[in-house]
Amino acid sequence: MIDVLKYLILFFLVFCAVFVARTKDMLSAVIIFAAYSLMMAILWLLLAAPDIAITEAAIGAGVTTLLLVAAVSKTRREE
Amino acid sequence: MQFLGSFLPVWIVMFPMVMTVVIYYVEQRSEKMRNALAVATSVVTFLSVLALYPGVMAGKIIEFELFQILPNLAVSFRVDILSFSLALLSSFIWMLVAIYSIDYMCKEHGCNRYYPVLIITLASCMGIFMAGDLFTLFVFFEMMSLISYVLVVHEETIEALRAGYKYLIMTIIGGLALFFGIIITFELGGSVSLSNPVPLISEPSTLAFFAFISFLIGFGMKAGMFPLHVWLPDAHPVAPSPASALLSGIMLKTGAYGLLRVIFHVYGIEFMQETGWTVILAVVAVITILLGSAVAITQDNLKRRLAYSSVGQMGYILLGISILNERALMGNIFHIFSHAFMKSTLFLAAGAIILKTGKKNIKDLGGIGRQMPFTMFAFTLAALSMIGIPPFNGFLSKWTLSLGAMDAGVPFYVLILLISSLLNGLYYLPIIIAAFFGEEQGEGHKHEFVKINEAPYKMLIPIAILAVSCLLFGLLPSNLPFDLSRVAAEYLLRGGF
Amino acid sequence: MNFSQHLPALIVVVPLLFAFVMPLLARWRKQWCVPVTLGAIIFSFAAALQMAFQVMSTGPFSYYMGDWPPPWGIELGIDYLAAFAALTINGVGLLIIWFGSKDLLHELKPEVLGWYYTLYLLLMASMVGIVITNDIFNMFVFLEICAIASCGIISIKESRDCIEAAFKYLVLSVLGSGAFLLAVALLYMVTGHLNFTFMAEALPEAMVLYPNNLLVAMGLLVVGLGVKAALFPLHVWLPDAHSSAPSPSSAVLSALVIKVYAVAMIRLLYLVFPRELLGIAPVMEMILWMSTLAIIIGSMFAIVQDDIKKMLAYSSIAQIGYVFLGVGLMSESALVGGILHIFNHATMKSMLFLAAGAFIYGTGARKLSELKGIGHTMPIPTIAFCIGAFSMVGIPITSGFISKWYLALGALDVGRPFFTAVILISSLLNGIYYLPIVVNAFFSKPEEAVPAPKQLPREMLVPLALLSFGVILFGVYPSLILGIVYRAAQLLLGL
Amino acid sequence: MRKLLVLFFLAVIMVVMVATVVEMPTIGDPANVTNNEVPRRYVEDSLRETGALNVIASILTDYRAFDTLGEATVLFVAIAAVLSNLKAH
Amino acid sequence: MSITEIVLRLHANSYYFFAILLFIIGFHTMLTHNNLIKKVIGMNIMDMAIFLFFVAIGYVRGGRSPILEPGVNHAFINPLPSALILTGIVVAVSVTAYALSLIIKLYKHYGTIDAEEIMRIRGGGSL
Amino acid sequence: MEDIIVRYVSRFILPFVQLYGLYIVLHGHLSPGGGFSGGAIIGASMILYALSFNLAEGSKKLSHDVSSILESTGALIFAGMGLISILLGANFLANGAAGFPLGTPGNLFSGGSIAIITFGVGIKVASTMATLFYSLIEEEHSHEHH
Repeated sequence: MIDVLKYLILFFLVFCAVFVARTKDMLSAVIIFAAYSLMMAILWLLLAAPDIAITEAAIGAGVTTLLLVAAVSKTRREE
Repeated sequence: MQFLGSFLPVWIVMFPMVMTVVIYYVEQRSEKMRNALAVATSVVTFLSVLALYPGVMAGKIIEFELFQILPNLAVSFRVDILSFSLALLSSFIWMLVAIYSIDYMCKEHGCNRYYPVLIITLASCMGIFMAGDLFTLFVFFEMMSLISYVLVVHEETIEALRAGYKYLIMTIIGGLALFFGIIITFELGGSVSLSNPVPLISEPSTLAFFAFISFLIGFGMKAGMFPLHVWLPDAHPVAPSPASALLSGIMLKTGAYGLLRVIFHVYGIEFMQETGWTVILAVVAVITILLGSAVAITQDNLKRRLAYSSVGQMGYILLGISILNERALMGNIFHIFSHAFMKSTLFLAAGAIILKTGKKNIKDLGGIGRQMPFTMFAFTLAALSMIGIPPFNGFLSKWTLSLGAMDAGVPFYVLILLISSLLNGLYYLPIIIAAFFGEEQGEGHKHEFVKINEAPYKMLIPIAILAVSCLLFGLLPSNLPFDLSRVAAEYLLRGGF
Repeated sequence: MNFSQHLPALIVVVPLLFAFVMPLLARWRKQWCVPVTLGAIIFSFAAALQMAFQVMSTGPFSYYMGDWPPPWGIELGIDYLAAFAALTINGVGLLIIWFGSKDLLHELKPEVLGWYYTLYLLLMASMVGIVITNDIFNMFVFLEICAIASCGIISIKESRDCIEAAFKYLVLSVLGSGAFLLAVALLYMVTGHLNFTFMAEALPEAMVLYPNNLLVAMGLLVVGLGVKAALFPLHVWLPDAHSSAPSPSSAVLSALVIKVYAVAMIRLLYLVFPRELLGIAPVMEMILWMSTLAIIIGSMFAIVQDDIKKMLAYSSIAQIGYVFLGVGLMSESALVGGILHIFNHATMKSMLFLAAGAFIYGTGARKLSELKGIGHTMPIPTIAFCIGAFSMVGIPITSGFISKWYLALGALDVGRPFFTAVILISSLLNGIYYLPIVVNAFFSKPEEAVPAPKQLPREMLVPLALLSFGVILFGVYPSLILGIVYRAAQLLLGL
Repeated sequence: MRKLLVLFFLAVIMVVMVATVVEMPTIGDPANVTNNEVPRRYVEDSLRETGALNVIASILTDYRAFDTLGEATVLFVAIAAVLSNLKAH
Repeated sequence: MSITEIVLRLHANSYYFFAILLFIIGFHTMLTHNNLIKKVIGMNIMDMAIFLFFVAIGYVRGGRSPILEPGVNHAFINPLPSALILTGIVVAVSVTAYALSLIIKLYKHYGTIDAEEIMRIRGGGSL
Repeated sequence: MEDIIVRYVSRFILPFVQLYGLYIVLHGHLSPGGGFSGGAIIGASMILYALSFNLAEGSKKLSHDVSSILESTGALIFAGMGLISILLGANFLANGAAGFPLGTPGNLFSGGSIAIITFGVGIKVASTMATLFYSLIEEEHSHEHH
């Protein structure tokens, strides 16, 4: 069960990573990246590391995403 | 007294260096003072070298280690008979050139640069001759080469800068080759000291051969050896005449001196005879002689012709080194003396002509002998000596060299010397004949009475002294340079101890 | 309480502390910025000096952060190399920022000056941290501080080239850090330790079990640090970054920052990896050839440059090659030469960049062709430039000669005269691009009349004079630092 | 062309890394070399030695506090770099 | 080693394998994309992959997160990698923030965030 | 971002978010989380405040002076604790060895310097995150080039 969840998340991560590269809209790329970060946080919970999971959720998915959004809003949205 | 004696080499090197700084500061106040100081420095240096005479003639070797830079690598001084001979010669000619410069340079720009450079070059030259190890020799060699760059480009014309650039690049190549040679010597021998009782490298190996080639390139570059002489005919003509005299008369000899040191101290005479590496030197020396003499004929610029003549004459010296027997060495060292006297005379005379008439090309020199009889007379003496006509010192050195070649069983070298003498005649005699018997150039002067228009006496006296020495050292069978050469040759063949 | 026992920590922390205070000072007490910066670096310099004496008299020592012994806590290890590098960093860094205190006034906007000093102090602290830490993850943290701070002192200048160069530098630095972190992970996985000493103990066993891991880690380390140190094919960021930055930044980047990465690599390769592994893996051979290419190609590129700072930057690529040549040859003399060259190049290159900065300050000229006749109008910087140039070429009695001597000797020691020849050829190439500048400065006249240059303030002349004096002093009397360098090389080689 | 080259380069890295991954110690195996005296002391003694329940907090702010100081400094340096960059232009 | 064995090893080390895969994808994004913000995202993906790799090293089967309860004994995971990665995350966000500020400035100066266009405007070189 | 609902919800929810962040910071030594995660949560909440109201007001809440004081203070607390350890006779950044009271495990006031350092880090991270975001977004006001 845990194995299935693990692979699900791992494949989702790869999927996100590939889609970030493929999408033309910067804002969606940033959103996909946020999803990637959140999934990573969940993966780390699976690995029994809640401290980094919280930090990743707050910093990786939260602050980094906000910063990226800020940067996109200051520049162009299309690639 | 003992200490004083061993400190003297350091003094001889350091004194001009310190005086350079003094001159640099004095010259902002007074030009007279500057000139006087420059001359005084060279005179004091000459006298200090002379003070070494009793000790050195008694067979003593003065050694002094100043300080160690790296383990087994020190700045040290060492005076033996060979060092003494060359130091004496250089400081003497330097003194005359310094006197000559006073009047010659007064019309030139940038004297404030010229005099300090002149004096510090003297210091580095003394350093080369009195170096106690190859490293010190290398340091002063680089110093002299780089500083004399300033002398070469003194005029700051386009061609001077171009020649200077060539000179600089060649100097660096030479310096790096020397570095390579020295570091291999250090690696194989563990030291680069010249006072080692046995030669530093004892076994032939590829690395040792590389080192030999590097030394040949490094010192040969300075000596104007055949494929590396290219800078010389460009650099000597563009420099001011007193500087050309020093470049040709003294600084070329440092290359020959270095080769002597390398052959006798680094490899040793048996080593050289066994491996036969000197053949390389002999081949390039022969090419250098023939090439220098032949190309000189085609040159029209007077100083350029003299420069090519220097290339040829350095070939004699290199040939003498390659033969490796006593009489050849003696002739070779004596030729260092002779050539210094002759070539300085010629360049200084050429300088006087350029200063008074502004004529640089030989085709314009017709009748100059009537206008400047004294200068041209000195020129003639030196030129005849150059050709090798008997009572002059040029004859004596060539004669001794030929005897050495015969001793070594290579009469071929004698033939080369003869051919070269012939070529020398071909390019010197026309100048002399044109100067005394030729028609003066230019329309207006054709029938006028020629006014004697000699250079100032401060320039004439050095020329005279040098010209007379050419004659004197050829006439007297036992004179100081000849004795020194003999003792030095014996000393070197004994293994340098 | 023995104060001097805490120096290894304080040498890093004191600049950090002052860096933390600096933004406040810049806001409310502007005039204190410079003295505080200088004071902090002087303190670090004194501490480094004291540490160097200590290490020379009593041997290497270590400092346990938070009183936790090594495998658990972070250990700062002061060995000969670390003390030597810390001394170099603080000594040269002090002179550079002293010069910068005036030069920056005209290169930067006044409102960012405080930030410059902050970044500079952080940079100094992180560089010292990199060289003295004995913990590989701690080194990573300092590497990151160093990377951002060194990009920061480039992008602080108001010019779009600077931003572009800083971005390029940042991206490649991050790649390098990523590779480094991955290497840390791989090493930690098979050794279970982060401390150098403990890793070195665990590695022989790990080498039998997981050889691939170690080889990959080693490759990643060399690439990761090589990118930051601008080892040859990874140098693409350097010319832009070093030439567009403000002059003091160029000086500190070229003279110190890339060297620090080299020191880090030396420490990791020699202290952590077992001899046998260095033996099988062709890493040393790889470094050797990369550095050879760096030496030759860097010099070749430098020859064709027209911008003086760009030329100096390309020359740095060649010079870092010398350091790595010493690392790769693995003989005592060569390593001495390489380590010595870290110091010598730091002094020479900072002097050259500062002299170039002085020319730009005085005349605004950056092109080599505009520097004709500068020797008459700005004598002191030109003479300093000359001495630096001679030292670069390796003329005796300058310090550049000494390091070349050792490198050449080291190449002969291991029986590879080819590399001696490489060193000599590169000296020639150095001569080809340095000497014309010197010659033009003194013997050429400018094509058109130029206005008289601005007079340099004393704060700019004194560091230049001190650095030139240093180059000569360490060329004539290298024993001053040779002792510690020798010990460092012997320790690293396990002699 | 350049893209192909990059792909090739990355493929090479991937193959090398996968070969390494196959050899690596198994994830989660308690016998792994990483589970040595270092984490043991952290887990067993940190309560006594630092008084914190959260072992990671005790590592971060006590055993390896210097790293964390470095981390705070990274944030500081980022602020300094960003602000100086934004103000300069 | 047969294919099955390799697959089994990869299954056992699946975190490592995927971490490497993500690393390569991030690296690829960073190298081939001209859009600078994409580069930054790629950089983050790459960093996260390394963090995943690191965290996986610290995992112990059946281990719990290292929050102690006085008097209770469990098997815990290795806390060291977690502590290290916390540092790593903060480093990554700092670098990202700085890179983004540079991008905003580049956009202001060049009017684009496309690396090739910037190169064209500057004339020569490569990013 | 002028949506009234967003504003209203934000006004209602933000204090809780900030309180949560503060909790995580203060309980860093007792439960998962710590200075970094808690600080980041507080920072994110300040960013959200700015987004849901407007930037001028957000900046007013955290002026440049205040943010730089906060940052320096946070970092100085950390380094200062290290120096205090030295003054207490231990090595830099020592905790128990320097004689900080470790307290009863499980208590809020336990762990010696850990809590103080975590608090310093929290301040630092929160203000840094907010400042980074503000300064990136603020660009607009000072420059109107493109």
